[in-house]
Amino acid sequence: MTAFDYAPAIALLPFVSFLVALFGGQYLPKKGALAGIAATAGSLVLSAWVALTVAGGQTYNEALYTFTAGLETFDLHLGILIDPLTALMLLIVSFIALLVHVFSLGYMNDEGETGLPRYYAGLGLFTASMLGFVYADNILMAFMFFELVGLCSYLLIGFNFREAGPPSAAKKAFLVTRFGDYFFLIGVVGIFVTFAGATQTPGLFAGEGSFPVVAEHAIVDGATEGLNTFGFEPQTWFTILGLLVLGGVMGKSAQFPLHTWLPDAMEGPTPVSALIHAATMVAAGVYLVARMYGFYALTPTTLAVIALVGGFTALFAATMGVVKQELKQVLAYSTISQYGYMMLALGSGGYIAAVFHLTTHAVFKALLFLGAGAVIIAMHHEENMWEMGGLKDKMPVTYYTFLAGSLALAGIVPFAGFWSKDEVLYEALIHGFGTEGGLGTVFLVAYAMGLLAVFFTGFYTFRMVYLTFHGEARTETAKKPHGVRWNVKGPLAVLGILATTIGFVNLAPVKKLTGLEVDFLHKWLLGAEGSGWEALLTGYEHYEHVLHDGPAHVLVGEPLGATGTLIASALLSLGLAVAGVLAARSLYKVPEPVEHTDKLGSIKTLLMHNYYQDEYQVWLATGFTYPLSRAADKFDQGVIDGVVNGISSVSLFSGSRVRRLQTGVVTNYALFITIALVVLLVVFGLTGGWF
Amino acid sequence: MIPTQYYLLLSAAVFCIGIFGVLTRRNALIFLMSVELILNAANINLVAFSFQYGNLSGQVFALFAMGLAAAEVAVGLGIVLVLYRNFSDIDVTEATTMRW
Amino acid sequence: MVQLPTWTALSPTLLLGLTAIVLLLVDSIDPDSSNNELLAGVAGLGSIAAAATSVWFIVAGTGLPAENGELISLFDDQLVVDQMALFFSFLVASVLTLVVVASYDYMADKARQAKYYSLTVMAATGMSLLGSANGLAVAFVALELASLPSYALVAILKTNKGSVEAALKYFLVGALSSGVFLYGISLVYGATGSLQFDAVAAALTDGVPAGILGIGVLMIVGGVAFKTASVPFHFWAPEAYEGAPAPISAFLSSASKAAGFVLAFRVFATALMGDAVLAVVDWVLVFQVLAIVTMFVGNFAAATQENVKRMLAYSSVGHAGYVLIGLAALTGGSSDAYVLGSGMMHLLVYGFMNTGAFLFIALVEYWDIGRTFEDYNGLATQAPLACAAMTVFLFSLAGLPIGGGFFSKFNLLMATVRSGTWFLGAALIVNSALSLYYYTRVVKAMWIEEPASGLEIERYPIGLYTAVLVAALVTVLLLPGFDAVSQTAETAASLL
Amino acid sequence: MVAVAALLAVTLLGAIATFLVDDRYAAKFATAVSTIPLVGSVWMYYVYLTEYQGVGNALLSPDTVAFRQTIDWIELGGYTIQYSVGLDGVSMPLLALTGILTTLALVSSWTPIDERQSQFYGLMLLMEVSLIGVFSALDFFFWFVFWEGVLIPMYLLIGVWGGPRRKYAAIKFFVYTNVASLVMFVGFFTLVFSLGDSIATLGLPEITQALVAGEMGSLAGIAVADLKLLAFVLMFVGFAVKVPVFPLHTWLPDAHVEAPTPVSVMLAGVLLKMGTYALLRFNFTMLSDVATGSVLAIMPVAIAVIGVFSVIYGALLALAQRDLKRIVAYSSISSMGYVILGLVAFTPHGMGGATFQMISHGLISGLMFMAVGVIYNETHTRMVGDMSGLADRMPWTVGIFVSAAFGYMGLPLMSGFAAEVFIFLGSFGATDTLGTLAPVLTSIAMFGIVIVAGYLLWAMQRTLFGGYELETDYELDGAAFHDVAPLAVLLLLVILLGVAPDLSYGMIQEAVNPILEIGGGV
Repeated sequence: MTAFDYAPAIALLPFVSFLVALFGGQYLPKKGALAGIAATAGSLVLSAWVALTVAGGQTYNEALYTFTAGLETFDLHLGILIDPLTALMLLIVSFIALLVHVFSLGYMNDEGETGLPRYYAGLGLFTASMLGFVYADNILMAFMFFELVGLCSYLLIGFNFREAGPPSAAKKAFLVTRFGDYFFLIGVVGIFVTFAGATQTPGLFAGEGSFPVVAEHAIVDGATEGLNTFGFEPQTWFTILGLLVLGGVMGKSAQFPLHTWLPDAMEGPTPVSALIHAATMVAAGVYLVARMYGFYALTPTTLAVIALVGGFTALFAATMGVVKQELKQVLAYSTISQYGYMMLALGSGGYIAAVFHLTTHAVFKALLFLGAGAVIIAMHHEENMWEMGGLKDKMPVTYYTFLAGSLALAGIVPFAGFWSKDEVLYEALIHGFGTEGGLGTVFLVAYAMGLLAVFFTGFYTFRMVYLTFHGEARTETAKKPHGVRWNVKGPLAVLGILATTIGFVNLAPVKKLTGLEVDFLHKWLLGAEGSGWEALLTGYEHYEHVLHDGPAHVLVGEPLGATGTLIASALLSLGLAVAGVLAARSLYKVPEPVEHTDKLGSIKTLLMHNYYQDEYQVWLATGFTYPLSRAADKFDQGVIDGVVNGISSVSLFSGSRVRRLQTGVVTNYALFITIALVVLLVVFGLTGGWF
Repeated sequence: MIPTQYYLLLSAAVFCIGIFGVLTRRNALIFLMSVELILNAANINLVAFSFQYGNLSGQVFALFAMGLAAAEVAVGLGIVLVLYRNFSDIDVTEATTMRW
Repeated sequence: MVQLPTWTALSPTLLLGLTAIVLLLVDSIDPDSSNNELLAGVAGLGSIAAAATSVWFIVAGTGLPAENGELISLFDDQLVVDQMALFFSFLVASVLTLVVVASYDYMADKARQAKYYSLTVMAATGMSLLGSANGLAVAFVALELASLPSYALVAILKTNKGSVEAALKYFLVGALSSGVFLYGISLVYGATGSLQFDAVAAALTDGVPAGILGIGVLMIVGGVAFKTASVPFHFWAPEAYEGAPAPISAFLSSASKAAGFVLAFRVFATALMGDAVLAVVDWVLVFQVLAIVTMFVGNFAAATQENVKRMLAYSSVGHAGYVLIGLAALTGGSSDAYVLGSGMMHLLVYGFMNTGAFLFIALVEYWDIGRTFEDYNGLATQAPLACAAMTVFLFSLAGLPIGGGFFSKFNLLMATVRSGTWFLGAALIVNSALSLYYYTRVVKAMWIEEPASGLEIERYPIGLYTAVLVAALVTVLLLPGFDAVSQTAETAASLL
Repeated sequence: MVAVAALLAVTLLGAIATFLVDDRYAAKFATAVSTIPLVGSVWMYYVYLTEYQGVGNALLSPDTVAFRQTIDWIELGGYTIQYSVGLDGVSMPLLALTGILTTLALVSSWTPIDERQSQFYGLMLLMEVSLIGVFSALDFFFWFVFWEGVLIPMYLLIGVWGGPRRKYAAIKFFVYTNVASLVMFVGFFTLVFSLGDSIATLGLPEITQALVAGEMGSLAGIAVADLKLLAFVLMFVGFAVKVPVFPLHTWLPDAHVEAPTPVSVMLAGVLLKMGTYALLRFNFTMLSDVATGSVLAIMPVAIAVIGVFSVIYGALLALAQRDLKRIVAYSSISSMGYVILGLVAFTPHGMGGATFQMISHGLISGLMFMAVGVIYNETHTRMVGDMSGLADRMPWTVGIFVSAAFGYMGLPLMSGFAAEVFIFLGSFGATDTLGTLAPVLTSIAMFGIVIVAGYLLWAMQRTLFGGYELETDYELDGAAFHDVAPLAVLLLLVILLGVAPDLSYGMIQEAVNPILEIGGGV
């Protein structure tokens, strides 16, 4: 038996915990928490085993359950694809999920929340869905679990359904992401239909018959036989498909303009936020791009779009984070911004950088949210930072771990975020210089936005830290915070350590400078010849080849020489981050900080209103679609139904006229009879020629 | 011998008078009489044609028709009688409780 | 098996006549007899015997051509006993049976019962005889034999204004029509020199005087139209059906209409068929016009009635229009037998479902709860079984496949298609759609509307119930058992 | 095989018996009776799955059809009308659906139906008889008898036990659908007549084969192609009313809103499927050449446009409603639009998906209506805005409601998702029939999944969540077990079919794929 035989259990265990919590939770001691912890711990162990097996050079790509056996057409199936990327993500997801479960003991159980079975059922299903998504071997299965992830986010964000806010936020989260998924679904269907004629397994992610590989053959080698591209050039059509799938990515990963649901989603319990932001829902989008990177790397236009969207979102969200007053809001915008970086990396050919940042971000964002959760417990569920202050001394564990996370987020060396963010920006830069034509320019523009966002990141992160933990306590609650227990501190400590160290898994710059083989993640994801899984064609080496030799022609250009460019890039981003931190320090690390937002003038209003993104989207729903539906309703009732009723009225009216013929006077009857007879006689007499 | 056409004209005239009576008279009895005229117009035809063709079926049938006409009048008079009892009149246009 | 004498072929009609005479005898002995059991029993036995004999003869093939190809004919070919005659004897006798059984309760407390039964059976005798008539003379006599008792029957509730008014109108229009009919006969006689159908047909060659024949034929159409309650000779029908005692309405609208049609079938399909006649007067076209007008007038006028009985009366006019297709689609050629047959089938099915519907009205009149749709509100809460039967009648009348009406209407539609008279089929469909609306109104009133307060039914008369339920049962059974009807009717029609 | 005959006979006898049972026992009695067709149809389903292979399509390969039985019935106008039944992969699941839904609907009637019970339950069973007949009959007349036979019980069920405007709704439903039947009837007989002497019976398989063999002749001077077109359009219109398809849908919301819950369940769950089932059988099998555009090239696109428009239009209308039942009713129009799109795509997944959607929507819409019904039983209102926070008081019902709503939105691993994905997979690449518009139309139709999420989530947010409030004067006393149990059963079935669609989809594909082989070949 190998680890892969147990792979289905990775997702099934949390699913079982979902069932247990849902139906038996109220009878269990911790209302289902223990089942969830056991399940996620089991998943983690299995994931680790799987990862070790993968490290041994084995991979797995099998259809396990035939969803439907197509008769004279293609099958749809559920299967498992395990390559290093999957293994890594499985680890991250089950690890974060485990910590979130543990933390929930403190956040939910200890706080005496009701509806806990529902909560743990939701967490279990959420974890299961995400794990299922992660090792989906084909895009339809990915979509299915992607949707289930959306359902779980709905259930968990709306957990406190008795209040007005959470149900509304849950609805918004589901709707906005569903809007993205709409495009994703078109993409999925399009991919199946496009490739059905060319391969037996049109939806597969990896391997020779998979759609990225077939697409590559079509574009690079011109092997278009059996492809249905609806009359388009293959490249054009693949671009369209890629962009459609990207719709789902932008929804789930909260990329502009579909990011609006995410800040609202803070209505959910904080551990849920941690799970959503670090490992599950939001990560799903970016992970999907990474999963089918072979497909995206083929089409320069999609790469450009991804890069631009990512760079823009990174900057855009960071600016909004600057003015937020609530702890979780700041974190929410930082999440949007950070996923923007990942998109930027993916778009500009920095596949490994993106996965790296995904990994580090998972750790430090989980840490920050759990830290925020600890603060919120302490503050009796008060989330406004202006009501806090001076918590540093009262809750040191939380403070120091939170600080580690913040440093990572801000990108301060040597915390995790520095290494990954630096690599993201570096890759964008060198590919921007190296790639010819518009694509290179796009990369540089995206890079510039990403770079600028570094400053804001540093600023809002430390604004948050200073307002929350430093200075004087500004309220009574802040003076006497509620204590937290081991189940809160434990996860924080674990994550704090990781946030500090996880960056060392991929010290690519160090390798370049010193030649030390310390770019472990790089090697992990390379899939080079002899690595045991090159046949899956999901390794970076293959992607690099596609990027390089495909239509995108992404090349490396180092204007200041290899070392010079590397150092310049690193210094630039670090410098901006530090500048941001210092700016925040000068404004907010004072005993009695005040809001400085008024200095921004009209920009403040703009930022506070999130660039009016919500407004126009709400208008689209309630100001456009709803009135349209009312109009349709009026039309339906008035015109369509009116015609139906009209026909009946006309018939009845003519009926009421016809019956007037019967006057009741028998002489009239005789008259009518005579007239009729005479008319008949005359008419037939004339036509019959009687006279 | 009188040509058959003459009989035909006569019967047509009688028939029309009958119809005219039916249309114009409101008295039930006159209505009945008019109907009798129509029936007798037919009888004239039957007899005349019978004579023309030289077979007797027309004549015999005319006899039958006369008998039936008598029966019809009998029934008709009975109805007129109850009409009078119920409506105190034998004006056929009076009875109009049912219409439309 | 003993070969019965030829005249016994007429037994159904003779049995009816005998029954009428017996009843008349009772009446003369005891004019004011209210011995309901005896009277209804005699009438019922007679009618059942007649119906049973008809069935027996049909099954035994009495009306089929003998080995020499001859049909049974009597009295110098003045009467003929073929399958069609037996078919209509059966129809008339079975309607009569239902009516008599229903009358057992309906007439229970009314005067002149002996006269009522004897007149009814006498009219039925005439109608049955009409089916055997093979000449214009006999046809006219039979017609009058059917009509005259009918007038009296409509007026039998002497003190009821509606009854009297109905009788007056029926009689006056009827008298006028029979005058016109007779005049038409005399003209046809003038044109052909003969009254017997086959002889008339033989005499109708190219040399016939066009005007005389033409006017004659049109006037005969008028006489037939009166008896079948077709527009424009239908004016008596709504009033007569509304005003008459409901069993009589049932009898008139079913049996009398059928008798009118059998007359028309014989006259037109036997005597007046042929290019020579059609060149002079295209009576097929006349019937096409009449059929369409009749359908539309009947159904549209029915749509907005307030009185259920009157609605049924108009619907009866509409159904006359449907059956007229049986004549109007006689375009010559191979489809003719089928066309005629479809008309016959509809008449038979109609005989049961329409009689049933009117007998339900009789039941309601018996309960004395009013005549309008509103009065019917919530009736199903009190009498679900009867209302279920009524629902069957109505939907079958509308042509839903809950009873034989579905197949018979479909046959009419097929007939229009077979003969290429599409427009008739279209009219049939449009009117069927409309008719569904007003039939549904009754169903709605009975089942859906709330009953008026105080609606309570205490008596459930056995005779009326039996009649209604038997009619409903037969209507439903005619759906799976339609084969028997359609085979007989088609055979009968093909013999003409 | 007498299985179908037995099913029909037993159910009919049970219905008649129910009419005679006292009101007090009618509910339980009828439910007990209905378990016979339930068990029977499920058993037949099981037998079908295990014993019948390669059944094919009932109209195209009548010799291999399951549970086939044929007896001559009536000679009519030169045609032999037969008692002729048989089941293939399209009708078998629908039959099982009928059996399952009827029993569940009967159980869900226990609470709301409190007057004239024996009549109610008798009519429900009577309707079941007709539904069994509709899905199993293979002779036109035999089929038509049942087709119409459904309407009468339905009419009375809406009219007697319905809401305030039940009379209007019932008569509208009745007349509207009957007129539609007539139109369809005319269309069908245009075909029959133009086939002339080449058919001896009105068996649907025989007619189909004659049509496929090109036996049609001109009629009344109209060319064969025009006749086919005429017949197709007439039948399409006739069936479209039943489905219903824009613009022939206006009877539906009225009927649904006024009908009592169990009747709505049957109406949405099975009756609408009669329309799509008939479309599949008649328009898309018999006249597959017209459907694929070989007579009039624009035809498939026109139908697809109607279908897609129904999807979006129905969804928009649902968005505009305040009455929960109306919302579900209009969304049925939307869901049925997908079926039309799938059928007209004329691809394996398109047709198969459309058929699967019939089953799936039958279960899900039944579930939704039942859930709304339970809420109504408890609150005596269905108006969004009259209540909020119900989740607080009736958690299990709300839980199932939410699950059902997500099923309606096409949540994966529930049957609606499978059905919709099949349809989309089928129609997206249907370039043979829809040309380059195939992906465009499919994409537009898919937007329905966004709108459906919009209105369902919105309605749920306002009724189920938030603080508990109720505008009516009733106290929630909690739904009884027998109210909620049918919901749970349906939900499980929805999930079962969502996880293992091949339970039905396999036989469906076997039945629809032969149609594709003849399509366009005539």
